[in-house]
Amino acid sequence: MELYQGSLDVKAIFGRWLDEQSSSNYGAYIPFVGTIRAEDGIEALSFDIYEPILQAWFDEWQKRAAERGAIVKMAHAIGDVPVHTSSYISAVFSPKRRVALELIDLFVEDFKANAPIWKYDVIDGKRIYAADRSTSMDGAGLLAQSN
Amino acid sequence: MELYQGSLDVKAIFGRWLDEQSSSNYGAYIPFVGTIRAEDGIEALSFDIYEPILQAWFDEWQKRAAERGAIVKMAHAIGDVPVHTSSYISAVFSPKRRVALELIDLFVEDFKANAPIWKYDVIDGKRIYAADRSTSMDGAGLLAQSN
Amino acid sequence: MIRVEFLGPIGKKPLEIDAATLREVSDLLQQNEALADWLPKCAVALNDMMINDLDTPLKAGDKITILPPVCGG
Amino acid sequence: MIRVEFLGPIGKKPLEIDAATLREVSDLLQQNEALADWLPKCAVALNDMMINDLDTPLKAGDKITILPPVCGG
Repeated sequence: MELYQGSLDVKAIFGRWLDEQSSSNYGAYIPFVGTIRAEDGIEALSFDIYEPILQAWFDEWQKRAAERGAIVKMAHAIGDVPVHTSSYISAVFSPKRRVALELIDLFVEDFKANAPIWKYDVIDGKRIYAADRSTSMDGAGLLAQSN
Repeated sequence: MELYQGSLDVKAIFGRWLDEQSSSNYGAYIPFVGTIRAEDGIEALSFDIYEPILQAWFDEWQKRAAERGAIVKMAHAIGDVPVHTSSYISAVFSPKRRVALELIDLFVEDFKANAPIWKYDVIDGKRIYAADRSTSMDGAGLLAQSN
Repeated sequence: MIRVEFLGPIGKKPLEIDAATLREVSDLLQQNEALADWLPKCAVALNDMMINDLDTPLKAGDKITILPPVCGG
Repeated sequence: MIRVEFLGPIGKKPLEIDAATLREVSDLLQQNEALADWLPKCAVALNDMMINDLDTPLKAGDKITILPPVCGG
């Protein structure tokens, strides 16, 4: 797992992961590259990350991938990421095509639902929490239960 | 659609596609990189391609992707591709994550089933048709029907 | 004349035949023993368009392509 | 003492509180009006492990983390 201040260097990360696995005999490599879209007048998105729980989430995913003979990779930006640059890359390496295609979908969707990362629109230099696009993590509401 | 004699230059193709779409405002870019696995004593795989029908198949996919606001890309090797090098890259660019994840799966699977490409194991310099791993295309058997 | 081309591993030279429909092509090719194992597995294109109808009419200069099982990637 | 930290957009400084179980933490935080909108949406971690049980016992030095709705990527 790799965290960077600001936009990701997509080609460098893609190429390094490729090189690292060049003799691992994986037949399929599927990266997912997330790029900030220009919309709603934003100049950038900005991210807060809570690394200890993100690392635990990622380690758990590495175990799940290993059970299917695969590995996962992830890189994410911290702080401001201007439009048309990349904030997020994840990837699966697997011996087989089907496993890779299934895992990249599950991995990216679980990332969206449960990775402890908070997103803000940056408009006129102000940072506004993207509440409408955010989702509660599994187990949310525990402390709001009546006793 | 891009066809190359021998192994693909994965980083160059990945990077060029990224650059070409750098201001297209796509939020998701998912390449699938296929690499030749060392197995069963092969030194390489080798490929024959029938380009006119591959081009028609790809053009049809470009239309299907466009209906969902996405685009597809494809590169494939012709001839011998040594183990641990790449024979195949396809990719989807889409504004949205879900469309990209769904299309890359459909696109890669339909490619395996219907792209007019023939695979051979290369062992001791000999080219042996990979009959056991090949699948009949949609509509196969038409000329074997009794009349 | 109709030209029939055999792709990939079939390894057979093109044929020039006379035929008015795809059904006649089928009849002719089924008489060729070297193709007995291939035909049940092969798809067919007419002038580089995949086809599924034996009653497809043919005209002089048409090209029929025989496509054996594929495995790209 | 138990330390309670609020992540991301909640924008609230950490609290140091006395509590023997997570249920007591819940009781205390529910009295805080600034958290009324957040608590129903927030997940909870104890010493950086996600937890789902209000009866989880606590000990001095434990760290509780409050995680609001996420949107990585």
